[in-house]
Parts: sequence; C-alpha cells; structure tokens
Amino acid sequence: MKRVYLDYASTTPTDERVVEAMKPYFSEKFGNPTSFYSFAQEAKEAVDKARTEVAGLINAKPDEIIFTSSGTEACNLAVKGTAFRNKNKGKHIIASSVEHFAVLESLKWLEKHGFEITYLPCDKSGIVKPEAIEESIRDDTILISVMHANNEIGTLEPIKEMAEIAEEKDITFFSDACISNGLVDIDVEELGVDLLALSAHKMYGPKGIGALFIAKGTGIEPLIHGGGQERRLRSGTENVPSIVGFGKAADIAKKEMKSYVLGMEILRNYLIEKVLRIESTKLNGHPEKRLPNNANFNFAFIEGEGLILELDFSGISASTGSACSSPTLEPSHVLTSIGLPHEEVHGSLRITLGRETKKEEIDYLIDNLPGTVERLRRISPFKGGFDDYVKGTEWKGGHKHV
Amino acid sequence: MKRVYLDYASTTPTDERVVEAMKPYFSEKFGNPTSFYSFAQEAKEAVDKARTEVAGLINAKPDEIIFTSSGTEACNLAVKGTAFRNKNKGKHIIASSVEHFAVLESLKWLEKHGFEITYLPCDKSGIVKPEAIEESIRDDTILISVMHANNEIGTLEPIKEMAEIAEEKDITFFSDACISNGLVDIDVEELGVDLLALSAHKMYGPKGIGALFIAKGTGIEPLIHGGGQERRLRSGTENVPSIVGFGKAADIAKKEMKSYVLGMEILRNYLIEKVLRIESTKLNGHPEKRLPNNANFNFAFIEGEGLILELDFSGISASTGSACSSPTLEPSHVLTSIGLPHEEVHGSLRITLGRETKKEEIDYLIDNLPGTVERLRRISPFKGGFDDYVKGTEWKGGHKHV
Amino acid sequence: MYSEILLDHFRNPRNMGRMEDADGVGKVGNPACGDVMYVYIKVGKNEKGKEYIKDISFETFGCAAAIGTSSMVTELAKGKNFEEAENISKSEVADAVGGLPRRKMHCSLLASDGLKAAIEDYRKKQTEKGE
Amino acid sequence: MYSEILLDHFRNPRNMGRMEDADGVGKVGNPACGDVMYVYIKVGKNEKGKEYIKDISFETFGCAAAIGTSSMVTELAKGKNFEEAENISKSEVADAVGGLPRRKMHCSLLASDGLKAAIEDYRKKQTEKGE
Ligand SMILES: Cc1ncc(COP(=O)(O)O)c(C=O)c1O
Ligand SMILES: Cc1ncc(COP(=O)(O)O)c(C=O)c1O
Repeated sequence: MKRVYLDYASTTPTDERVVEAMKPYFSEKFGNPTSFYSFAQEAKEAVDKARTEVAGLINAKPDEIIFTSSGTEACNLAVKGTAFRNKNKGKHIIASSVEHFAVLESLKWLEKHGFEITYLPCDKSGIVKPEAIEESIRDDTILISVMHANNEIGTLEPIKEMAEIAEEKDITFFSDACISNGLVDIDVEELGVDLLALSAHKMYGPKGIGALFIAKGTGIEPLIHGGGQERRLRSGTENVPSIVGFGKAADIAKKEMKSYVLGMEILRNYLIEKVLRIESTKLNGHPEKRLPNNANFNFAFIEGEGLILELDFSGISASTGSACSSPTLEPSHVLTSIGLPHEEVHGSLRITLGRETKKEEIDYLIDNLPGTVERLRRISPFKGGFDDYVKGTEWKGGHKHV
Repeated sequence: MKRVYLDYASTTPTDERVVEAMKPYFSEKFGNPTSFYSFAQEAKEAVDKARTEVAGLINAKPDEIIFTSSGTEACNLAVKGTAFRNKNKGKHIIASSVEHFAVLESLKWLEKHGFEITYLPCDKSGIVKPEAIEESIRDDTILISVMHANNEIGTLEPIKEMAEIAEEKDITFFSDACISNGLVDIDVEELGVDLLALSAHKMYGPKGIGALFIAKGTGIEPLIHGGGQERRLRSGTENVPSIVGFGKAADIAKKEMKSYVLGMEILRNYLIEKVLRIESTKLNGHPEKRLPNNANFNFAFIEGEGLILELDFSGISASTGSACSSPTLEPSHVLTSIGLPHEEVHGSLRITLGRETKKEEIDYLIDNLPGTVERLRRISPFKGGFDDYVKGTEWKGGHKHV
Repeated sequence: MYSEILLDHFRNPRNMGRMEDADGVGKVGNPACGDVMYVYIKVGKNEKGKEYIKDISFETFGCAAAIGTSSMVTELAKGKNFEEAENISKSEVADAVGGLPRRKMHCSLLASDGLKAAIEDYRKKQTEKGE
Repeated sequence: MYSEILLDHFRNPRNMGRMEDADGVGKVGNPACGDVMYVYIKVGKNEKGKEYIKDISFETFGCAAAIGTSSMVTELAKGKNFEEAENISKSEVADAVGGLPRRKMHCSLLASDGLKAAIEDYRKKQTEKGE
C-alpha cells in the first residue's frame, strides 16, 4: 500500500546523517562524560560539540543550553524550575491558553501547589495579544509563558513584543519552540526570551532528547536532582548518542532550513488552495503568520477521528484535534480557544509537511480528501447546516468528560 | 595504547545486538506511538514488546513498568512522586545514608518543601539493618527508600526483610536497582517492593533510558507533566529506539546473566586476592554480599584522583570516591557512612568488571597497581601511618566545601 | 485498535441515511462532545398485533466507533419488537461489533440509547395522535 | 583537563621527599579534605647576609593538581630570598603549571601556603633558638 506520511508535527524520521553521527557513541566511544579518565574525554567532547551546535541554531551561547530528555521535560523544567526558584518573590504566572500540554499540565500541577495562573485569550487566528499580557501582569508575577508557534494550527506568536514587556518588568519569559525548531529562524538574542524549549524529534533528530535555553542570569531550579550533570540543572548520566544526534540535527537545520522551508511552503499553500474548494471547509489559524509546513482545516458536520481513519485506509497519516482521537476525550483546547463553536471543534484535520514531502503525495491527499469528506457527511445527520437539535436541545449522552 | 576499561559501574557499552534492534526505529518505523493511524502501530507494538521484556527481567507485569529518561529520573519519580502523592498522609521519609545522589538530592529538595527525612546508618560493610527501619517508622512515614545494591562498594542490602516491615505498616517501599540490574536476579514479587528503579546503560542498554516499576495499587504522582504518555505518569513523546534498546538489553540479561556473572565473579575474586597483597590496603564493602563485578579498595596514605590518573596513563579506566575527583569536592558519602576515617576516605579505588572483561586485563591492572600505589606513597608525607599532624592539628587550608 | 467487524460497519454502514416518512425519530448525543446519532424507525404490526421495527435507519456524527455501532444497532434491531429492541444493551452492541477499546465503550451506549429514543418518540407521537 | 606542564610535574615531581635535617617544615592542608602538603626548607645566607631558600623539598598527599603545584612551587622558591618566596602567589603557581581547572584552583593555594608555613616555621625556630 502507498504510504503518505503527513504528520511531521507529531514526529519526524531521524535524518540518516544524524543516525550515522550517533553510532560511534553506543558501543565504541561509550564513556560516561562525567568520568575523570581520558577514555571518557571523547564522549565529553562530543557533548560539548553538540551543545555548541544546538546553541548555534538559536544564536545562544553553548553554556546557555541544558540538555533534557524531551521537549516536554524542557517545558516542565522551564515552568516548574522558574516557579520554585522564585516562589518567595511571587506565585503568579501568566500563560497563553494555547500552550502545549507540557506547559499547561505543569501549570495545573503548580496550581495545586499554591501558584495562581492567568491564562491569556487569543484571537480567532490563535494570536495572543501583547496588550493582554500587559494587563495581566501583577506585582507577584514571576513567569510569562507563550509558545513560539502553535503545534496544532501553526500560528506564530509575537514573542519579541511580549518578551520586551516581560523584560521591562523584570519577569522571566519562557517560549516553547518545540514545534518551530528547524522550521523558523530562532534568534534568542533578537527575541529577548529568557528561556526557550527545543525538541529534537520534531526536526529530524532522535526522539527522547530536548534542550532548554537558559539565558545567563536567569534563575531556575532543577526538576531532576542527582549527580549534578548539566551544570547541576539536570541530573542523570548524559544521553551521549542522542545529544550528539541533536547536535547534528541542529547543524543540518541551520545549514539547510532556508532551502527546504521554501519548497514546503509552496506545497503547503497549494494544498490549502485545493482543499478550501471543498464545501463548508475553512482553514484554522492565521493565513500568513503560521509555520511553513502546517495546514489545519475544519470540515463542518463531520468528526475528525473517522476522517483520520478513512485517510489511514488510503495510507495517509494525518492528525485531528477531535475529542474522539484524544486520550482524554476532550476536544483540542487550541480549537476551542480560537473560538470554534462546540459542534465544529471536532471536524479538524491537521496536515504537516516534511522536508521530503513530494507534490505527488500532496496530490494523493487532494485526490482522496473530497470523497472522504463527502462520504462522512452522507453518514452525518448534519448536511448543509447544523439543525435545530444542535441549537436548542438539552443533550443526552455523548462523551463523559474525564 | 592498551585500553582496559574497568569502570562498568559508571556505564557499559551498548550491546551490538541492542543497537541493531534500535536501528529500524530511527528513520524507518519512526512513528509516534501515541498517533492514531496504523503507521504508528509498529512503534506502539515495539514499545509494548520492550515493556514486556523489561517487566520480564524483574518478574513484573508489563503495565507496572513506566519508562523514564534515566535511572536518575526513575529515582526522582519514585521519591518525589510518592512524597507529593501522600503529603496529606504524612511528610516523613526514611532512607539509607548510602543512597545514590539521585535519591539523596531528591530528598534534600523535598526537605526544602517541608518533608522530614530520617537517614539510616549502615554497618562497616555498608549494610542497613532492618531493625533501624523499624525504629525510625513514625505514624506519618510515607516512604522508605533503600537501594538494592550500592554503586560504590557493591553491597547488597536485605531488601526483602525491609520491604516486609514497610508492608506491615502500609508504607511505600522503594528500592533503587540501577546498579544491580543485569548483575543480580531481581524478582519484585519475591522482594515485595512497591517501587524499583532501573537504568539501561548499566546493563549494556543505551544511555538515556530507565524505568520505574510501580506495583499495582501504588499511588504516585507524575514528575514530568504533559501529553499523558506512560499511563499519565510520565509525559513526553516516547523515546522509541531507546525503549526498544532497553527491552532488548533486558531480554539479553535475562537469558545470559547466569553465565556471564559466574565468570565475572571468579575474576573479581582473583583481583581482590591479588590486590590485598599490597601493604596497607583493604577491601571496602561486604566480603560476600556484594555485586559480582565490584571491587572497592582502600589504599592508605594516598589520594584517589592521582591514582586514577596514573592508571589512566597506563590505559586503565577506573574510578574513586575521593573528594578531588568529585564535582562537589566532597569525598564519597558512602565511604564516610561505612565509617572510614577522614584521612582514609580519599584513598579508594573502584574496579568494576564487565561481561567481556578478560583475565589479561585484570592481570594488567594487577601488574600496574603496586608500583603506582608505591610511587604515590613515596610522594605522600604519610608513609607507614598517619603522623601526629593528622591526629592533633587544627587544619589550615584544604578544600573549601561547597 | 478496532475490530474487523467494526471497521466493516464503519466503511460500509448498513441502514444508513435519512428516512423522510419515519414513524419515530430518536436524537441522542452531543455535538459538543463529538457524537450525535439520529435513529429513524418505521413501525409495523406482527400477526399478533404487536408493534415491531419494520424498518430502521440512522445518521451519525461521530468517530468510527460511533458510526460502526450505529450501523450495528440498526441491524440488531431490525424486525425486533419494541421490548426486544429496548433490551439491546450497550454491551450487546459492543460485543456484536467484536469489542471496543475501553475509552470507546460509551459509543455503544449512544447506539442503544438512540434506538430507545426512537421508540420513545414513536410512542409519544402515538399518544399525541390518540389525544 | 590538566596541562602538559602540570602532568609532567605530577609524574616527575621535582624536589620530592622528606628532608631529615630541614631548617623549617611547613605543614598545611587537611587530610579530611584530601590534601596535605609538607614543605621542607634548608636556609642559607647570601653575600649580603640575607636568608634564602637554599634547598627545598615537599611531600604531598592529594590529587594530581596538588602534587603538581607542590612540585612547581618548590622549583619557583628554590634560591629565592624569603620576601620573594613569600610573594609567590597562588595565581603565580597556577600560571606556572599552565593553568588549573577552576575547581582545582585551591590546590595552588595549598602550595603557596605550604611554602609560607615552612618559612614561618623556620623563623619560629630561630626565635626559639635565640631565646
Ligand atoms: C509545542 C510543543 N511543545 C512541546 C512538545 C513536547 O515535546 P516532546 O515530544 O519532545 O516531549 C511538543 C510535541 O509534542 C510540541 O508540539
Ligand atoms: C545506584 C544508582 N542509582 C541511580 C543511578 C542513576 O542512573 P542514570 O545514570 O541512568 O541516571 C546510578 C548510576 O549513575 C546508580 O549507580
């Protein structure tokens, strides 16, 4: 069967050159970088080199990079590490309502531990207004967290403007760039952020490795305690092969991003144009300020899980923000945050392109999609519009929210 | 130059078969196991298989295994996860004084957050007395943590007896088995522990992957929050290749442990016998109840870092518990816990054998060691004994403890 | 994750579509939660004068499990008298499709509820007619 | 992590060993912390009658940095008069061995302190003799 993978926002294949770079560090140069003897020196140097490469991708200094086991851990470290470090200064945190679960769930946990969170609304395209931050800042605000780009709808946030506000008030500013790394130029100096999270497997690096940029002078407490690796900020024997792989991926991204992003964007625009010809379909997110590989559609009257499954039958891998496909049976908080009505929030389809995505793959999707949508709409009780039942009934049944 | 690696307790090379098993999951079967479509199914199944393999190594059920990014993270999750989950029940924790930093530093952090820790002493061989636990238990005790084997001196602890006491009092019992996994049979049912930490890179698996066994019914809170992977107990996109690698390593260990441990132990005993012929030398730890690959010596009148460096010049990789070689400039807490006097605590040498360690390698060490020790002793002001200066002076200078 | 039977019913739903001259229509579910089912029935009388489900169809907005169990419940109900139809439990539906993943079990409830709602609607209309 | 110079002084320490007939002995450091240095000096007088370090040796219990800087400080001190010797700073020692890792900087302090202590001991003994 034909296989067309169009879920690069979920994860990317590891670049063969990355795998190649990792290889010597498994069984050959396997030393523990913390060890004293010269054999471990090779491993230590490899980690240092990777740190320089990852720093280079975002114009940071190598000693501002802390390796973590994932983007998720980097987000947890940023949010909880800042909270615990500054808890005597204040317990108020501001965050956008469209953050990734890695941030949102960390915040929820902090709430249980006495912190107070203000969630910022966003507009219909997913953009958080810098003014909203200004209005939310209090004397006891210790952290502002707004993601660099949204993983579902691809919207790019005005980080620089927000970080400026935070800087003026001397509040730590964190931005989760796990989904934009390798797709958008990120310059931490230019952005003015204090903390920035990265994830390797979203940019053709290996899974299970991420990093947190911590600008010099930013106070943060460790999340994982132990032997004191990573400048005492993240303990645990260094994952040398994966760190090396992340470094290589960063190096490749830095050198090749410009060229592959251009092709991606053209193909993505072509896809959007074609798909919007399907009736009762719209594009979620911002028309321009979005990741170059992201298209997020909304098909009225149908539910996304069935759509994904149908596409899967045709060999196409894509994702949706529908409740049915989520482990919590909650629809995407991003789609509700941008104001999609309840009945529409389930009909989303996220297509994310990769470096190697070909036009014929996109054409294959374009060929498949109208029939699939049409078939599901035939099954749906809602054809040309949601009927009275949707508008005015007391609902029975449906998912139990957990 | 000849290279003789004798620091397998620090880290092991990844088994070639493990690397082979991991390979397909980088660039080929690279799907995100949480994804809905069938392409990701391969990855999901691989993770399930690995979970079964790791469970099999310790006689657990697959759904009692949570993958983490390291042994350190597993220890943090066990200790902090139990503490936060039970904080309304009590805030008292009992732990041995010879735990790994992953546990000790987690405990220190919890102390700052209102928990109270009782540290259990151990005898001269490193063994914690179960009676000491009994005496320390209070109404508000929520966790007891005693490592399965000690990573420095190799002492095996009487876990079963201690876990029984904990069980009677309905207190969660955690044991850190990161250093014994792959070297000693571990049967969680037989041991009766509630939580047990594992680390892959200590048993010929890859770095950057560990696991926590959580017995059914044991309440624990996550440490890393986010998308809800690993039964909501440990979020972050699954590190599929490393998980697969850990599974393979567990499978190999289960099948081959008996045979390689036997050879290791014979060789280790041979080493001990030879080394103890050097004057003013003793063996740290227990003569029998110790890991089969561990030998920890104490050479009076010299300091370990110089020793390690000298051996390194001869191509031998080994480790020491001396202050000078530690990032914190503190001597090993394990060696001070077993009652070594201050002036002796710096002269330790840890030799840990691997599956593939050959007699000629051990002989090479045995040939090198006496001369090296002798040379350093010639430099030392202490020859046949510590002099009056050591016994009765007010010390000037020396390390600043941090 | 889904059984072959369920996938077949999802891909080739039986008794699918609006029924313009239905005797009873059941509407259950909640679009906010992502699943809504409409069940249409035509009612006949058997030799003993007892009412039974002569024809049935459905429309469903929901995931594959919701669509598949909707299709299955119409198959199970067709030809059954009201009592029998109302006794079709959610677990019977789930079993009939070859089992459901745990977090999808509520979908089979939707299907059996939809059927009951259609019968109820028929009864209500009969009462109204009678008045 | 260590410079070539330091490693050379560690492996081939200069002026190493006990001096049985020393005029002054300095003992510094703390075995609890893992470093102790004994410095032995023999004192001579130059043409102007000024005391200087005619011979010097050391014994050190400590890491490679401690041993290497011990060796280096004896080289630096040999032939120097007391004032010059006492002016040998820890950073001078560290520089002379080609630099030290940050967390090893205290080792060069041990070396310069040891030298000072030996001179002090010599002076004390002279005073005692004079009494
Ligand atoms: C925006 C965003 N943040 C954080 C993460 C978490 O990264 P990881 O998958 O490395 O845990 C992801 C990806 O899932 C993401 O898209
Ligand atoms: C006893 C013990 N616990 C925990 C750890 C930490 O494991 P990891 O290196 O996987 O972080 C180690 C190894 O360093 C260990 O020896």
